[in-house]
Amino acid sequence: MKRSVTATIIMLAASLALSVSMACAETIKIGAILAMTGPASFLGAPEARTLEMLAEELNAKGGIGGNKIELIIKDSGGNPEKAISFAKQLIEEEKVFAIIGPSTSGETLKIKQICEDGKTILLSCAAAEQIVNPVAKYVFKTPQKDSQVVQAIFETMKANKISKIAVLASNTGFGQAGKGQIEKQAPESGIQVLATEVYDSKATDLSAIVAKLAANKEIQAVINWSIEPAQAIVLKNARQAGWNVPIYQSHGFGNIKYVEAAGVAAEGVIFPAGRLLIADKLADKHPQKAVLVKYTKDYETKFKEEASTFGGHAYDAFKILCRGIEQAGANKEKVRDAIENMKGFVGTAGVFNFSPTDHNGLGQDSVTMLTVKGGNFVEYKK
Amino acid sequence: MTLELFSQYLLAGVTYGIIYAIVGIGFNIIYNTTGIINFAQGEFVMLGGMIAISMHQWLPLPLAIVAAVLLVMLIGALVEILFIRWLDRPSVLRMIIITIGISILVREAALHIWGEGVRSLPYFVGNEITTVRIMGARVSPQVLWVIGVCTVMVLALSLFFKYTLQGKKMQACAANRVAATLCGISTKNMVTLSFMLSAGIGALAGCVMSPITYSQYDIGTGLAIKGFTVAILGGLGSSMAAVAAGLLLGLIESFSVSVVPLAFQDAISISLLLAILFLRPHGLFGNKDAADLKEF
Amino acid sequence: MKRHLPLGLLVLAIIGVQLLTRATDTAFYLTPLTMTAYYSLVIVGLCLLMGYAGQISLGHAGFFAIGGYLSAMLTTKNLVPFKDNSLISLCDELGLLVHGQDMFGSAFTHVQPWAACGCAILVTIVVAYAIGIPVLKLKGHYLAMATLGFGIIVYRLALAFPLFGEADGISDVPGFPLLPGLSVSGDFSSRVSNYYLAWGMVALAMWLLVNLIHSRVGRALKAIHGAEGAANATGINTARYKLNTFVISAVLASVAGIFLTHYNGGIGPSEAGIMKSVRYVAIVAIGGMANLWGALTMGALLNIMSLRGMFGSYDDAVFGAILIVIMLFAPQGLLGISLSATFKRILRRGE
Amino acid sequence: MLLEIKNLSRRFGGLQAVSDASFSVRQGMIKAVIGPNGAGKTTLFNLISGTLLPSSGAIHFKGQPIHGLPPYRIARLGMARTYQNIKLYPGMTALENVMVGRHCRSRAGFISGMLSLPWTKKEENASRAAALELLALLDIADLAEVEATSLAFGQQRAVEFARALAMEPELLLLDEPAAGLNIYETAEVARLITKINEQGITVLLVEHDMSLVMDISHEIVVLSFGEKIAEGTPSEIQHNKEVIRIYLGEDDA
Repeated sequence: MKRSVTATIIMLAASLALSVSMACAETIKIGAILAMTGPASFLGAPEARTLEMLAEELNAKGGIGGNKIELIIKDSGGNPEKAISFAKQLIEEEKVFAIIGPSTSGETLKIKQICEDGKTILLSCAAAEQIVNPVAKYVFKTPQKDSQVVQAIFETMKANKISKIAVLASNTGFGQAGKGQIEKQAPESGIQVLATEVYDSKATDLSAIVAKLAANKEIQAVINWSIEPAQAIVLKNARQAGWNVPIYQSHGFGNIKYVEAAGVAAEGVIFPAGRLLIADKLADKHPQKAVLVKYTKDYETKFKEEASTFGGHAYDAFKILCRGIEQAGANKEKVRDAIENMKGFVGTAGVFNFSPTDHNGLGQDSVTMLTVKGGNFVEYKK
Repeated sequence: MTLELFSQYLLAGVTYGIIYAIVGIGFNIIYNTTGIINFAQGEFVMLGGMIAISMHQWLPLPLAIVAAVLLVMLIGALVEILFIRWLDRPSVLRMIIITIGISILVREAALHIWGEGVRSLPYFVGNEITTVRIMGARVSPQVLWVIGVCTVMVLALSLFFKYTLQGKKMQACAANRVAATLCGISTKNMVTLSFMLSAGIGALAGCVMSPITYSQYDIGTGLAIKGFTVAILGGLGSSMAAVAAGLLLGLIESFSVSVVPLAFQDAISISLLLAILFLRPHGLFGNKDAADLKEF
Repeated sequence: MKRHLPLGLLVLAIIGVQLLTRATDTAFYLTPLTMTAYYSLVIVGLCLLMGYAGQISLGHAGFFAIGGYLSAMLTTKNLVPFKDNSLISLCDELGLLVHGQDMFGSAFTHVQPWAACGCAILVTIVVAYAIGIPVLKLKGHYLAMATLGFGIIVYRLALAFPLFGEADGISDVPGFPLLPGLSVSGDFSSRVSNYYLAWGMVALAMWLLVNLIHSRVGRALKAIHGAEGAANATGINTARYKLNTFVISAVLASVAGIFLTHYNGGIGPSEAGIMKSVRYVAIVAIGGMANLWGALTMGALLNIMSLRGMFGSYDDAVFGAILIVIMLFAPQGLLGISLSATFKRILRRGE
Repeated sequence: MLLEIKNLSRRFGGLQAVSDASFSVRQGMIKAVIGPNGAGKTTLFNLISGTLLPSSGAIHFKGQPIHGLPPYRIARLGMARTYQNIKLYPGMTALENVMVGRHCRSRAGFISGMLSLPWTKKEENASRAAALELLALLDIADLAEVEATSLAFGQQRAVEFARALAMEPELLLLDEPAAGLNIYETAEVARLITKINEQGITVLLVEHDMSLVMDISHEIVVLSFGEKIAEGTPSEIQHNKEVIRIYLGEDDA
């Protein structure tokens, strides 16, 4: 009995202690909700590192218009309920200027409405189409849309006279969104999906499923849509099985680690991506060249690992926000308007042209087809 | 189904199966000497792969693997000494929670040491696309390495338990701890030894499978669950039965993809586990009367 | 009644915290506090099962997810394409459906939240009985593994079915209009009422459970925990008592899932994950197993710290470490030893 | 006949623990089961109380077959038991332990318990009063609020006794009630058993203490290696050659 009384007293005391309010600072607070740990950490971790690097760099230069940036990064571990809690915390308690992230589509969709209600700009680093369709006033996203990526793949396929394909997708939001887009666009593009298989994002061996697909001789090509390490296993198992159809990957393949993991099996894989991965191979006059080279070089020197397109999405989000603040000053509404009307912003994913109906701002030209040659990413040319 | 496809499934199943079996045997070794199910068993496999990869930066492959296995055995011993040894007849519930805690801690430590990325050892022979043909199926030579090394481990273990003094001592502990103590066997040291042994075989399995399945900080939990399924399926405590059960589970998993979507693969194997638990908790190959006499 | 004193303190604390946040203009604390309340509901239910009936469950997140997912699915699935189905039109006539418009302005029909909630609870009860009957015959590791297996199956099914949104989970779950003027939703405007609703439910659950453990049934449960064979020979239908307790705690978890999903406006597969189940067990263990108030206190503390991101990237590691330390050094729970001893010492000095 | 056992057998793997045993217990008597260690006495008790299922044979209680019934059903029919190695509920006071014995004589369920309905309180009070009365009968009323498993051995035995009596049984199975007790305590137990018996409760006991058995029982069954080798009054058993050879002879040696 006494024990339970103590317990209650402690509970009361603890809640009081928690209620002590924090002092507010004069700097511009930018929140970030990223899956730095957990199953989506391969997205969240480089994103978080990128943001830290950028904020440090910016503050060293004196901030934006004399205002320093305070970056508050919250690790959601990929849990939607945490993303929700953090979003509310950042908006109401920290009164952040804007939120960058979350890393995954599932989390973004759950806090979309919260940011809308809280009138706080959300710059998502997740891919799903529904984030910006229907358009929510305060919600933007920086990665290419799945529809554009799928379109790029289908165009390449048509050029290669491929019409019968199999789809392999991982069971995460990324994989499922891609699978949905493929199924939606296939009929319009005259592509026939003969088989669809979904594999676990933690799969360790997929030779059985690859064997099953390989047995179907009508399949001319495979789309392997995933953002997780398991996609490299598909490549290896397919090549080991002697299945030599062309393999198309999604933009989730945009991480050199996956090429390393798949080794020679990755050779010849075709996938659409932003130009970040071939930054140093771009022509000097390419508009993105300078931005891409600087980001990849900075990131690689600082963190001793190769930059990925995922970190690039956070880079774009941060830079777009900074540009907005530079243009409109530290006023949320004005910055939102500025972003919505921003044209010709050169980011890592492409050139952003936002509009009130397009909160992604990337055109079809932001996607380019890449392939793997000698363990490196190079532009794909027919 | 063509013969080629059949043998492809068969080999895939044997590969999964033998890995599950090794994890299952790891469970059994510890269970036999302590009556504890070590939920952190899968982490040993993860650590084996991860440490070998780090070691491979400085050491040639065989040495890196040896070093990794030895290190993981040391970690196994440490885990036992730090968390298990000094507990005085802990309840089953307490042990379950402690080993789950260890598993979480090891996993999180690995995340902060090695990061979130995937890594892998190079293929022992050839590269990612080298294949050999067996019964019409094409498999990576690494698959043969996995099957071979695991088979050798199983055989070596059974010889160890049958013919060496240490092995016999451990068997004595398994049969009757009090009697073993009375015969002058230090049961506590036997328990430490059992942790080292199961950590060692787990680590070795982690090394040979690394090129195929990759190593990542969070692969342990999934493997532990499969390994436990196998241990239960065969009947807790029996290593040979675990091998049979492991192969069975692996084959069921690989052949199941021909009928149901891959997304349900795990649900199927776990349902099988539940069915076994409900209908034959002493396992497919276990003896009911013997199981009834065990502690729970 | 002496045993209701902590309950009174709980109610005072609930009101006190709200008044305090109002006075200090920090109403935003109510959001994580509300979420914590629902998790606490799962935890006290699990505490009854683990601490009093002595049955471990490593699959309680599964029941939470059954409640949350079913309720979310039913209230977001557009039934317009099925409107000619006789079952659907029957439901419509019974007033179980809500007609409206979706984000794009097209017709949108979904199940009424009350009906969805009832359906989710019903399914939970059926599943809990179906799983509980065979599972509770098992003991020790087998029981742990079977419940863990159940949790994994729920998790896998949530991931496998497009109906449940696969890895994205379900978003845009509407509010749950409970009474006129009281709706379970995350709107900024209804925050205070939701806070009271959530903690009111916790207080109610605590009242029910405290009564239960002090009743004939509670005594029987403790007896089962202590010596199951002897309890059975004393005339206690141990199987039925364990099963009923299992179902009660499953329903509490499910109700928590339903309400939190409507409050959050969505649910994701991580709510069904193994780590969540382990976390619930951890909190019960830290609270001292057979200590409802301890579990509630530790649950509230740790959950709110976790939801506010206080552990950063070490969230899981913190829970793992706490589990080990508590189980190694204080298997009676944190509050079980040190605090009660301290408290007794203080009391003695006072006398 | 209150209890009838017919051709009862139980095997554990290769071991025949109880083999084709038949005997019966009349209402109102004290009957003892004796036999050397490993004779299957405790197994017999576990079979009667339903903890173990018989391999073959039948058990009838109050004319009703009870083999195959779960222990709690048998308990509700009016059979209570104690254990050789006392089984009290840890973490509960002596009073609470005895109150558990009132379980089958009360009826508050989950819902009424959760809602704490007024009638359940009345029932609780009645249970408490009955339990206290029993503790007083066994001279341990002052230990009511002490945690049962922390009591001295003899006191624990008394609590277990009280718990069994709280069930208001018609048949009381006592598994070595005098084990571990000294001469005085044993005499006390003997007096107590007789007293309980005089209140109309039939007693079946397993006991090693020959003087106790011979003093209080009306009839004795002798088991050896699971088989019944003799049955009769104490004086008959004392003069049975077979018993002396197998049992007493061994005991004297």
